[in-house]
Amino acid sequence: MLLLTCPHCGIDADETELAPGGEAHLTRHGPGATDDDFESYLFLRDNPRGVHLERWRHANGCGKWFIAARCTVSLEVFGTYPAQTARPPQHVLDAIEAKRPGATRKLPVMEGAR
Amino acid sequence: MRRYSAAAIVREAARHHEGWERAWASPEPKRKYDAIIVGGGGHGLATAYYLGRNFGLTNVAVLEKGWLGGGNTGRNTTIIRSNYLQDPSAAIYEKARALYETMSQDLNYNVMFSPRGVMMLAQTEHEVRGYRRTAHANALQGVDTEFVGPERVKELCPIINIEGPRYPVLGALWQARAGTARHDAVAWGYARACSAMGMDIIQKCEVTGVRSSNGQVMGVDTTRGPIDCDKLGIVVAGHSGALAEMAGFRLPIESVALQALVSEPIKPVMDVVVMANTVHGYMSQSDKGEMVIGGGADGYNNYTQRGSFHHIEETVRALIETFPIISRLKMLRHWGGIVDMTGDRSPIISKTPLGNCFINCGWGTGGFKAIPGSGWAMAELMARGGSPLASAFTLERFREGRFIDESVAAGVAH
Amino acid sequence: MSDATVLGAAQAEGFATVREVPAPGMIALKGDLSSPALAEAVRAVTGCAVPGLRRIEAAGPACAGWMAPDEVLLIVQRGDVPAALATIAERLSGAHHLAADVSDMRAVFRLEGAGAREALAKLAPVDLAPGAFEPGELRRTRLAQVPAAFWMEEGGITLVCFRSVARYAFDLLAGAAAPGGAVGHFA
Amino acid sequence: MSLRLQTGGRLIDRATRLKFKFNGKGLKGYAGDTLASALMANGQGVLGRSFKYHRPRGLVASGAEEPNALVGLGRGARAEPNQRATTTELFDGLWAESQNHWPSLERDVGAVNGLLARFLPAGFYYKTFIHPRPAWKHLFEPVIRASAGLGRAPKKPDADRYEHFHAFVDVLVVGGGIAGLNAAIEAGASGARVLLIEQTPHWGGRTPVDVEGGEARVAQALARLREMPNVKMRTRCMGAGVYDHGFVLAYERVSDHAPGGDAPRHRLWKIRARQVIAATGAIERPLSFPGNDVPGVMLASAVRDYVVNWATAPGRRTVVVTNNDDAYRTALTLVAHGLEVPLIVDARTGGGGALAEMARAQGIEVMTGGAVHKVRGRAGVTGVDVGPLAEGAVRRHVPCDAVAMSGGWSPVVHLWSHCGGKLLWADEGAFFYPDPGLPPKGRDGEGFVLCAGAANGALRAGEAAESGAAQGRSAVQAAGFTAETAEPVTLDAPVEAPLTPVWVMPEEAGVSQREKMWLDFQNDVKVSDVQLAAREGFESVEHTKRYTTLGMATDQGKLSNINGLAILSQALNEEIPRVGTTTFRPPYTPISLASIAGEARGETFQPIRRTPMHDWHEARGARWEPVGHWRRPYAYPARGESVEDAVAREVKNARQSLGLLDASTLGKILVKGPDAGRFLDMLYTNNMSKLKAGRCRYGLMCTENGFLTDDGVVARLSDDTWLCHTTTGGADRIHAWMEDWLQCEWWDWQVHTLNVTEQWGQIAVVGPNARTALERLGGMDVSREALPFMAWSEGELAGIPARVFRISFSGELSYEVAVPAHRALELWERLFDVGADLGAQPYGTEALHVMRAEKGFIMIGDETDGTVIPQDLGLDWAISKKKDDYLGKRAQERPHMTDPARWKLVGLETLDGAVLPDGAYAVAPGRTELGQRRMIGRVTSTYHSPTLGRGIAMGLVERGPERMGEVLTFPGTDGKTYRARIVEPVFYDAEGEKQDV
Repeated sequence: MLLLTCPHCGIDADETELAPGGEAHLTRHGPGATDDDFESYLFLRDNPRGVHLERWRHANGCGKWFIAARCTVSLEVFGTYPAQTARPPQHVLDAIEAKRPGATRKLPVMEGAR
Repeated sequence: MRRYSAAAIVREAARHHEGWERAWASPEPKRKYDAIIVGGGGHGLATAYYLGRNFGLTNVAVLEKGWLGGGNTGRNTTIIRSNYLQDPSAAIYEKARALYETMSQDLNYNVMFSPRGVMMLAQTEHEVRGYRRTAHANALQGVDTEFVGPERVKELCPIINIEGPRYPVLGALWQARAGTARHDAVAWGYARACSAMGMDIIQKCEVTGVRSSNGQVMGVDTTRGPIDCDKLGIVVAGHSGALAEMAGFRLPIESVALQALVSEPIKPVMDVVVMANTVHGYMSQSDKGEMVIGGGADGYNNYTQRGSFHHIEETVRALIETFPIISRLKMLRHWGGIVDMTGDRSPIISKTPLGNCFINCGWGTGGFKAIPGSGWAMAELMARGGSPLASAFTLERFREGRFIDESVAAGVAH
Repeated sequence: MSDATVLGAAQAEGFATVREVPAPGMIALKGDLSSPALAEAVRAVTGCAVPGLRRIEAAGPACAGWMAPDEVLLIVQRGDVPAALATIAERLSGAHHLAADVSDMRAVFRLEGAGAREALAKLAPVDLAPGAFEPGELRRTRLAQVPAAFWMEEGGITLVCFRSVARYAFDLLAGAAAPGGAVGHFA
Repeated sequence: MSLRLQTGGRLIDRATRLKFKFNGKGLKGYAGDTLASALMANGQGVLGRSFKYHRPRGLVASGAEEPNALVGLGRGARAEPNQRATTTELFDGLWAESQNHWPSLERDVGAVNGLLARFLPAGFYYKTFIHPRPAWKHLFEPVIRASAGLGRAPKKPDADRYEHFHAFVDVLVVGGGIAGLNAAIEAGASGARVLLIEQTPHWGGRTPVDVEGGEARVAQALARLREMPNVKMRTRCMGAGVYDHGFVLAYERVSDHAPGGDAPRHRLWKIRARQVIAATGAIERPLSFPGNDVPGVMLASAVRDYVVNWATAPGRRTVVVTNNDDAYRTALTLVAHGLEVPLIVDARTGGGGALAEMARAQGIEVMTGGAVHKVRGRAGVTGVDVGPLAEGAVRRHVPCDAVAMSGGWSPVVHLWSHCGGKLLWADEGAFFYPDPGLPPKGRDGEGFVLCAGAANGALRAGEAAESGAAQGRSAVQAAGFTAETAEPVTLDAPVEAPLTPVWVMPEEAGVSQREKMWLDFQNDVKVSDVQLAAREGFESVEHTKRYTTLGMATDQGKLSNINGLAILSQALNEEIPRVGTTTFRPPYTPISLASIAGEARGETFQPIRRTPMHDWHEARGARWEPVGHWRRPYAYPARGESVEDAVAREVKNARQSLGLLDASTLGKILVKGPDAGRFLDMLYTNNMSKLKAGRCRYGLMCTENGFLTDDGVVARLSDDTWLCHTTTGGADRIHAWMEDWLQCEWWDWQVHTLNVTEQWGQIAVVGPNARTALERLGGMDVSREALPFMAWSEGELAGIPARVFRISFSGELSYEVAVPAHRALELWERLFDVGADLGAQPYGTEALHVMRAEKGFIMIGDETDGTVIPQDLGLDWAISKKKDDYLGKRAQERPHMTDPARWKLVGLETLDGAVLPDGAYAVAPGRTELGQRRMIGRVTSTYHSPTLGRGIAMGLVERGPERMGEVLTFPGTDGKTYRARIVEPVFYDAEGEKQDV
């Protein structure tokens, strides 16, 4: 039962207040996009055993979307931040590196893979 | 392989059962095999079995990083049904169901397939329409199902609360020849049969890398050394992403936790399997007497084999509403497994960008019931390069928008 | 019922008291909470300052509660809503905002008595212990299976939920406060 | 023969006698008894039958670990199977029956399995019952099912109520023994919020029984804790499970001991704790000697519990057999209470320490290096044959009526392990204990569980007390407080000599003896079964567990797991820690399903969403249709009228005079801002930015995957504000979808959205008389000129502020009137007043569906199913060609989406006017490569049209629109074959004259 801090209202929200939204920082590909880009945008997922940047909505709360940096193996949370950003803020990247050296380089958003 | 039978047991009893041999051998890995199957779960072992049985390919190794059947094969709620809506699904699940019917005899191992019947309750007008549609489709797909009325539902499962109060039962999609089987026995039975064909079942052997040269697979690196192979089959469910990464391609897959629970054993109260999808719960009673209950899947990526408790809560409340008499029974144990979910919630049985490397994954919440059909199709794909049963379950379908979406029927894919 | 209750002021007695009370005038105001214009509008309508994070400000019967980083809930007399909306429109003309009368959207309940905190703690995943939850905070969360918001005032807890689930919410609260159910954890 | 002692019993109140019934027999006990102690006091040795062999079973333990004494408790609406007698507090009028036997506990036909035992070894069922095939389902399995299972399920619905409670603490201490009490004292001293829970009704754990003056120390600790307002204490509350991020489930049995009152029966605590201290003690292990399952053979610690706590004993002459010092306490206790101990069999050649000396001083004979070779007796112990442990034959027979055994102790590490805590093996004590280096980790990646006392391997009373205090201080520090101390209590106990692990007794036992050494008493798993599993290659401990069912009984192996593991590792020549344990899964002991559901039952099982007119519908006998959590009237059958007839009547009435529909459930979302038009153009396939203020437009929404997901009428309220109507089921989903895009993709766009669905009650006023009715209400001008088709306006009707939308989903002259929800019922009723002579009648969702089908309007969820794109439905007219992007556009360009062979919407007309079956498929000759019939289309909506007097249907057909007039074949599941012609999907008023008047 996850407990995530909503960066918008500061509440340590019980999982039952939240709605999960899948992998974060996907780049939307619309008309004109190649088949590769479009497939990758809609379907291909990082699904790492390790650090995952994922979207959550404080659905039974302030209603805002945020992003959590979480380990999918230990469920450790390295930080949360508002969804209104193209990249994770530095303090979250630092927190990840502190606990999982080298992990941030593997993040698709940092590779600029998508 | 010494055959199992009542007579054999009587014979061994005289020796206090000290004469039984190993169910399957556990040899050291050879340097090379014609085919390697990564993953010693039901799907992997079935693939190996049908490679041998249907194609005479027996220089095969099954590599398992833990213990046989230790993944979802040994963690599911053992439901076997084929009342799917979409043609490719109906075909492969029906193939599997049919193979389950004769599995005990084929393997000379009692997997306790019990065609006790599976019933999917329709509790809204929408579900009624959905299941009527499925019944029509099944009739044309050669899957024997029928839409039955509330009276028949009550007859088949007297402990159901037909009147509601919340969602009166308006009918059900009934598949009489669906049922359950003993999950561990399926893995053990296949392993024993594979071993008898001379295949190597190798446990505690984790694959750490996939070796290839100019686009063709050459072999794998493992915790027990490198092993060469001509063909590689990846059948590792929730861990497919990691293996695919080693083989150099990505998958439309996310791994999440799915939970289940059992009650304490009680004397028989229900003979059929009941799924109530409006309220999200399904239940059957094992031969041991436990009520076997399936819970929902988490919405977030997870590799812990522990789910979130609120899914247990949602399922249990739904089932108490449907079966009021279970209210005072007790939960004995609950657990989780890691399931691999694809973009359309249907499986992948496909070639991969790497030559002679094949993948079978994405069974999500519905894998156990498919095991023999999945193994049959995967074996054919690996041996022949193509299989009618697998032809729709390609990796390419996502790019082309050619989905196999079962959620469109009122049914969920458990 | 045009008397602004949904359940006709239903009431239940237990180790806490649950009452439905008439819904006051309510206005949802979305916009830039940091803008002076919005602060003026809120002040003009409620007499309150713009509430800080998760706070609710009161000035007599009027209140202003923090709902989200870009939304406040303004509580006024029902009769004052049209005028209030006009005032807001005027003060925020030109500024990107949304203001709407939502007076009929919700049911309002009061939990009173020594057991109020405990009754609510059976239904909401919130730390309701004295000291952890006190007057001045507005908490949006869930009440069992539906969204709800609540705050403390006049020695009780005021709770709002959507009107369509008023009966469900009342039954939940009445059950949670039923005689014999006192927990004694906050005592 | 078990008995009650004349004096003593620290937990019973001899002044308060209680009556209860067991298997129909009226028996007596005392307040403070457990059902187990009361049965023992009444000389009831056999309490049940084992699972597989149906062997007689008696008490083994005194607490939660009891595998045998399971009873059916209570009757009717308060019946509960499989309740442990040892954890059931006796109350007056308690009714219990033993389980798993027929016809009676004493004479059980199932016991024949026991005689056949040698033919039923572990996993025998995998090797037989294979032929003939049908026999498994029809012959073997039914027999197995009938003899398996334990108790009987209740027949009546549950009469009790249940609830949850959310608690947040800095430190949760699980276990009220001396370690837990000290942990709470030290944690409390720092001012942290502490919750201390204990599964039994009593504090102190083993201390009052095992430690000289222990009761006083416990009282001292309790007194200290009661001075701390920040420490909350709760008995009858078990730590059931530890989950991720500090979530803990605790199971409080609020009124099991006093049923029938107004208190809830169980309360499930959902606790968030910064730190958890598991002071859950240890469980004594049985010894594996032949006949160790005979009733009267018990754990040594349990025997002294019964004597000290309840003044009951399993017998007058008790042989004690042990591999450690602790069991000597039992001997001393028995003798001190005037009971006989003819012999202590100590497996250790060196014998014991101080306690052993005390026993000898009492004149008790001690046999060192000894073993029990056989227990005599069937339904009760009559004696034991004893001899050397190592090698050699039986030396002598010792008559006795009870055996107290001790194989050492295993820390209760369940809570530590639930969430991933790892274990270490201690050779000296032969047990697993928590590895402090690998604790379960919380959301900050740091450990959040500590074990204290015996649970941490500190088995001696003195160490346990210290360990508790120390862990209490560690926990508060980890929780961010500065540790203080508040004089935790101390205990001293005699030094004990080390234990010698003994897994098989005697060591040289032959196979026929090993076939009589029970590991799992409930599931009948014996030493020989585990050895068989190993022999057959089930080398993983998980395999062995599953193959033999060891540890899978209701006690989840609390007594059997370590013993079984030891046997397995011996068979594999592996060290125990290398073989490893099975996974510990919650709950610690079984918890009621009802407690998990909590308040979510009956009326509060799920929310029902009600419209402002709900009660009116109810009063008119509406038949309800659930749509999501909403309830909508499906139809309003009059008394004696069938639902079908009611629907036909409602349709005709709406078409001919005046129909009223409660449309309040339709979603209503405000979208406002400088970028609102641009936003809606992305959201809808249509061009909404070009919509004029005052006008309405029917819009379509697709997912990014291209599929149609929702539809509804959009009204432009003003220059920068739109009102988007969604389907009933769509309101919350679509609003969340809008916010998703605004917050996560286009956060720089200036748009606000607000879901105002419930602010409004909405009424569809439909039919030729609709305008007259509205005009009679008085207020705004609803004439064709003032309010043309697809326009909307704002004003008052009957003095109620209203928005009126000139839209039609029925094809008739139609207005949708939205008013503030509190006044919707008022307007609804006024409409029936003024409409009385206009034929005003309500209509439900089914009439709505029929009318829209007659008009060929699609319905989300019928024509769409998540795989259908607007182009399939001939809705290209609603897809703006001017826009270079909208959600779903790119997806709709994929090859499969543009395939001309896609199934497309058409009308279907049966040749004979019959109604096509719902969901029927059209077939073409031939079969697919999968051997299935070729399907070329399907029915999506099908109704009897009261207006046209025949069946009408819509369907999706391969290249449908190109095949107008073609006749298709639909095989029904009713054995009939239906034939229908492909026609245009509009069956009624194709020109749309009626709606535009």
